[in-house]
Amino acid sequence: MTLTVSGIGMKFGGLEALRDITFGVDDGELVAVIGPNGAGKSTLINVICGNYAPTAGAIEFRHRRIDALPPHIMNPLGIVRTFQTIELFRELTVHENVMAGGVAGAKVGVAPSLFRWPSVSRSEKALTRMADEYLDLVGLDRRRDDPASVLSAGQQRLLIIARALASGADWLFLDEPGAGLNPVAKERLAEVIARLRDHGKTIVFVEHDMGFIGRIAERIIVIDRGRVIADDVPEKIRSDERVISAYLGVGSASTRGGRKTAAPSKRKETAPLLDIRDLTVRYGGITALQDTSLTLMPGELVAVVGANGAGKSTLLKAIMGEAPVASGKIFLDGQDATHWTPRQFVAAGLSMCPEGRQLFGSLSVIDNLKLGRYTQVGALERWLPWSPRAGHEGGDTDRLIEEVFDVFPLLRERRDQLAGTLSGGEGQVLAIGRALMNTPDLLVLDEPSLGVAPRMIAEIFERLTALRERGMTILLVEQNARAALEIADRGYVLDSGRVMVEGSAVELLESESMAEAYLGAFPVSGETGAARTGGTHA
Amino acid sequence: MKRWTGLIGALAIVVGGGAQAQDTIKIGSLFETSGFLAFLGNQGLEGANLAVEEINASGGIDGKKIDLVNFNTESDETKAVIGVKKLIERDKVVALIGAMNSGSTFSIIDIVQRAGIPIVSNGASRAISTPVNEKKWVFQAPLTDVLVINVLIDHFKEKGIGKIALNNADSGFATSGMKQWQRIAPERGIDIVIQQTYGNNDPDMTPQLTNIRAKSEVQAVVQWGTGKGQAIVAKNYRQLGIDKPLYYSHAASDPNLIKLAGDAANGIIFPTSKIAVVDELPDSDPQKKVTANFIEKFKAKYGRGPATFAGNGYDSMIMLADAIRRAGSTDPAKIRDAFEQTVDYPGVTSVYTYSAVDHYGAQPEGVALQIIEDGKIRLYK
Amino acid sequence: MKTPLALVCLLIVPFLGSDYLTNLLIVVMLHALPAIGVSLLMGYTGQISLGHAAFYGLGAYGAAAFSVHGGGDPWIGIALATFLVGVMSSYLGWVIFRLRGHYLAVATLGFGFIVNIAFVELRDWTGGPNGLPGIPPLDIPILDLSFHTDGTFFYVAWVAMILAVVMAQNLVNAPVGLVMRGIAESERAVSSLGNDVTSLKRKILVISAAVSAASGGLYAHYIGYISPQPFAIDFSIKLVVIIAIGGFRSIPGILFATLFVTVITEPLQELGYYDVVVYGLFLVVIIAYMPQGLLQGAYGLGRRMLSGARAPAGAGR
Amino acid sequence: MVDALQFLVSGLVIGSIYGLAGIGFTGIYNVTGVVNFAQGDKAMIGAMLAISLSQMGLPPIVAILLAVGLTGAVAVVIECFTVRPVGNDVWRGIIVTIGVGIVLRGIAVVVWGTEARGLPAFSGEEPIHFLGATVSPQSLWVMGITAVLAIGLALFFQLTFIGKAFRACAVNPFASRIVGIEIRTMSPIAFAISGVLGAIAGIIIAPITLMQYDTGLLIGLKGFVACIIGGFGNPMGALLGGLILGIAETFSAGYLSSGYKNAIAFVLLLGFLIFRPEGLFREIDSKLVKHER
Repeated sequence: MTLTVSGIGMKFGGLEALRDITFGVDDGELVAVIGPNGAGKSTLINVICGNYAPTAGAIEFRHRRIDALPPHIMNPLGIVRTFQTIELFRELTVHENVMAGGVAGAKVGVAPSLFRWPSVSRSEKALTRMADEYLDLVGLDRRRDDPASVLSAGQQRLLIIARALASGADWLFLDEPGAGLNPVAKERLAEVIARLRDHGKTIVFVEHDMGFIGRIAERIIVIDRGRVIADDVPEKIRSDERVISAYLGVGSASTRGGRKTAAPSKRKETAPLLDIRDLTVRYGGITALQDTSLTLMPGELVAVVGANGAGKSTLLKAIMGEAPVASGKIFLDGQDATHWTPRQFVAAGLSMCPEGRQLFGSLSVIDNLKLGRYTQVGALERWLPWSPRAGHEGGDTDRLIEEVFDVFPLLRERRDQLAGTLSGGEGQVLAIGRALMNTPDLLVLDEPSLGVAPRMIAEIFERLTALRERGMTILLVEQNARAALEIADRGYVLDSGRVMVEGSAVELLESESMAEAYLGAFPVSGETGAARTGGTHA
Repeated sequence: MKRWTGLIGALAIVVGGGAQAQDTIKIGSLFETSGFLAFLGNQGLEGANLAVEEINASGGIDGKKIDLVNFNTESDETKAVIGVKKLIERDKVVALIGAMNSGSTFSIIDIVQRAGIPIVSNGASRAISTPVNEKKWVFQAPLTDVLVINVLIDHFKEKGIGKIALNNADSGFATSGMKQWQRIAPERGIDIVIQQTYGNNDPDMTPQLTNIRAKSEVQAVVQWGTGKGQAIVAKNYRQLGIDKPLYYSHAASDPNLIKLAGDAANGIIFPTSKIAVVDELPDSDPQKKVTANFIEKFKAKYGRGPATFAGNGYDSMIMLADAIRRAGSTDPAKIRDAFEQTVDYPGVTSVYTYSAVDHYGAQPEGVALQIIEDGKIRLYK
Repeated sequence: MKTPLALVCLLIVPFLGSDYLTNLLIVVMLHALPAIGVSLLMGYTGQISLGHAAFYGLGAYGAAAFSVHGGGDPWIGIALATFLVGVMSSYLGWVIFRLRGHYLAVATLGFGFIVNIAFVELRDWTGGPNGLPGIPPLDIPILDLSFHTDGTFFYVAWVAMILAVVMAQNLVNAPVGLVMRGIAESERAVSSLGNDVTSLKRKILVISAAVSAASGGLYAHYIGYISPQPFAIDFSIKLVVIIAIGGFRSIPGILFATLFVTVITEPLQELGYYDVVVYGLFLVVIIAYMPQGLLQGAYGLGRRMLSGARAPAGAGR
Repeated sequence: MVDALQFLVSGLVIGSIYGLAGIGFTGIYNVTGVVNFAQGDKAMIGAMLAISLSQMGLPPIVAILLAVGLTGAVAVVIECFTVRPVGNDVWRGIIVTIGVGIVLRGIAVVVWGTEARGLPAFSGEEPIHFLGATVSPQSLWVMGITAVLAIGLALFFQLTFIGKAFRACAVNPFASRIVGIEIRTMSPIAFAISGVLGAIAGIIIAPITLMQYDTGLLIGLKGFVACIIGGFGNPMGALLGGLILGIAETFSAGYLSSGYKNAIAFVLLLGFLIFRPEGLFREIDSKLVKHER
């Protein structure tokens, strides 16, 4: 093995992002690293490429320990990476971006450059030629002299690959090279990666799009909760039980029971609380959401499921006024809320539990809860160090806090602890509690199971069921599709920015199309059906 | 390309446009009307303008009116260099006055020396005009630190004070004063027991004064500084309850000192020109008439009383005009020679006598010890 | 294309017979050097500096001390001072480039203050606040050249400026220049491509400091007298104003801006302190509303206004 | 011993001045992440306004309140026209506030000239003796008001909704938006508060330090150093940082060369920036210090 990763662990404060990661990669391999959101994939790349020094274990590359080396030393050894966030040199032209990639390798120093020694001109010529070659390779030769910032997202992704190649390293670590790309661009990307492979490059890439991975990867390493849970050829991975659980999640018996007894909602009688019509959202050139429609009746619990990058988070951003809506409408309780600010949504009774919890880490639990009430508090009360309405009926912050404590007793014990010191599950509970402080009509949760221990997931979902029974309308976005659908009334399956299927939760749970949205796009035709069946029956 | 040549062209036109009519005598001044010494420069310029008005009202010099062109040096040395070149070349001035800032003056000495234009500097550091053989074209009008230090030491001798403490700011003026004290005091048998420095912009000087207070053998404290710093020292001095007599430099004639320090200023003794105590002067004093006249006209023109620095600008201008009259020519070299022959000229700031070996002019008899009593400056007796 | 021609045209200035104009342009050219230095560091490499006056001052004091106290040849003094400032700034870079953003800005500011306080306090070497007079003018005895006058010193300043412009242009146009601009945008991308970012920043700082120091040395021998005041924090900020007006990443723009700032304050200073207000307003307006610099900002503004007349407002959104 | 005590007392007074200047930074920094380099100049403007208004014959307390209010308003104007267009660009934020400082100083010269001005001390000049050390009554005002403001501001951040919202913006802007806190409306409030704090600082120190157009610059810088020592964004930290700085200065002025006293501040500044950039009391701020390689 040219690269051996043995026993790597990475801790950030109390958080263990990676534990005991062990695998190896040989020259010329094309390896995909997959795993649900928050599994530790990017951290792994950061550790291998020298952006972080691991807290345990060792990495060897070409028989040399590299686990404490900074990135600029890695590169001459043959390792280069790209970033999820692209990190383009936006002020340079396309061609200059690629040239910039080769500067370190060309060893043109600062001092010779000042005097433009012949070596500088020589290397400049060489770099120009090399950059042209690589642009040709990734198919950007026609955009050579354009400013890099005007390229489409897909072209930018290709450009940073060309730039990485120009550094001369032959091991490429690509962090989500396909993120945000449309199918056509992804096709191009797949072609380019295949071409690089033919040129003898070794490629390790992190991806979410299973179809994409299935098409090009020769080997897949699956990471979940900081551990390698599978490492095999795509055919095997696709039917690996642990992988499927990691992606689709595991249903919890208790919530399943709860759902069955849940009273049917009164949705038929009233107008929808949330009504999204033909919503399209674009970031720059990327269409993140396309003509998506969704309705939510009062009292319903609706789940939106789909793989990473399907557009779930964008949908939620749009209903918090945080996404650039290109077309379509959002109605909240009959009002046109398409261009509202987050504050307007919150004031209108919508509460958001964002992905990754987004707590105020250096504030106490109780302060986090209080801030959940921010928009409902009068101007006077905001400026006073005590609540002037203490003891009054209704709208009283302290009473609401007690109510949240009743729902989540563990928060009461931790009331004065700083939110940043809570565990993942406790933090998620706090995020939900904070959202409840707004006494919302509509509670929106984004990936509440992410980074949460299974026992806590079960408890959180149980609480959500209880809230629904008390008449709260809930929109639940989940990667853990099974758990979500088990407590939901209805569900929507998103894929590549569109609603692929919608229906009652029971229907969806049985349906094959859901699994397809996650894993089904492995183009291993013929076997696909069997694989799917095997996948969905947990 | 266009903008460059355009700019150069525009500049050339500006430069070429300085054609002068011969019925005026152009004199350049380098007072700083902005920057950190603007409060000095503004007054100097006011005094100089008053003098010009007075001279022109009485018919000018041989029928020619004086045209004073000021260049604001912004208390900045690079600007002073630009300014002096502009005045000499574009405005074709025949003589220069000004720059209150010693630094600004230092930076232009070489230029006036080379150009052969006499300058009457208002900077107070004696190094400006010494050694005279290298500074042929440079004269000084203010009281120099050497002069007032000697006056103070005369006074100490009289009072039997032999041990003093010196507290000074870190400004150019104060540092120069400190150096002169350290040179002159031992020569004349005065022992500087302790010397302390404070920052010009410091908000509090009690640490320095506490150290001075600790030296019980000190008989008098000498404070050398300018601006608000010396007001803060006065306040801190009283606050610490130091009961030794407090002497200030000639910069204490700044009327703002009394305003800022209030009661704490009472009892400060300082040597300076007689402008503030003109009413108390005996009629025999040669400066009495000229000073009273100056104060009256200044008040009439500007609606408030003048400070020493205004008198300084005024003196420079009057003496320069006198030298031009005596030279009977606007030839800079002749003006220089005539200026060097100024003898016993009673000015507002001092009585001036210049010579080939003395370009700082001011004489000890122009200096009077004064004391602040009840918020007023009185002649010290 | 146009700028080189304009720079060559400058050579006729001393023949226009105006010491004033010559002198003004000497000051502009001497100030252009540290401005170019700041531009390399701040504009191209994205590392803020509020302390460049210190390098300029160290160059001036170093060169002056060498010839005044040591009686050495001024040229050697300038070279030595430049070299030592370069070495020192390399160590400084090792320390300060652990910081970024506000902290880097304030660290450079603090460095500038400390150096200026040293100029005031090291009286034996610097003359303290009263400055160091008697700095000899430059000459080349072998060729019987002396640069006592503005007309002759002009060419020294001109050559220095041309050298700085050419070297700066070489640097930013060389492949390394691409990486410099990369650092300003994404340090981690640059690092992953095999560049030692800290080392590169330090090298740019060394160049930037050295060019400032060289200019300071020339300034000292030109004026013949130095004091701490021209090397105070105000000058550091003036350099930032200059590169802001010049557009941060444009050597010709910075030459123009240096001229502009020096010339614009000339008529304004007659007004007393209004010049400072105007100067500050320039800075605020450019930074807040014209992030591309004054020239491009004004150009863009004009174009927007013109196109705004044609298209209804908001149509471009 | 008496000398040391006097140095300590003087250090506490000066330290309070620096701390007071420092806490003005914390409000703005907490919300917007902007370090306002014009903070010291706001103190100068506040003091100058108070002096002018009281010279116009207004009763002192009215003059002071009016000056404080006006300075707060000026701060809001500054926020709207300079800081807001810049957004969260650190680099331009620094330069734009430097520019604002230049403009404020320039305006001060145009309006008030370059001469120093003073306010009468609030309760006379009769020094108070304490174990051989003396303080002026105004120093007690400074220390008292500084302590009250620092504690008050700390309580404000701890106890009120709006104060918590300020901290929330600093900790997690995205989450702040999610709960309905708009930085757009918080930022002018923060500037107003810091303007008011600055003006109060300028007014109560004016009888001691006296005020002229450029006094704010150095005091603002020292306040900034106090913040670095105490940890940015923490009013109590700024106060303690100021006290440390003040005592360091007076002791070095008293026992070492007094000329280098000003260098002490900047040596402390560089030392803290390099060896303990998070200050004494605060968790490290990842935006400002390099973590990754």
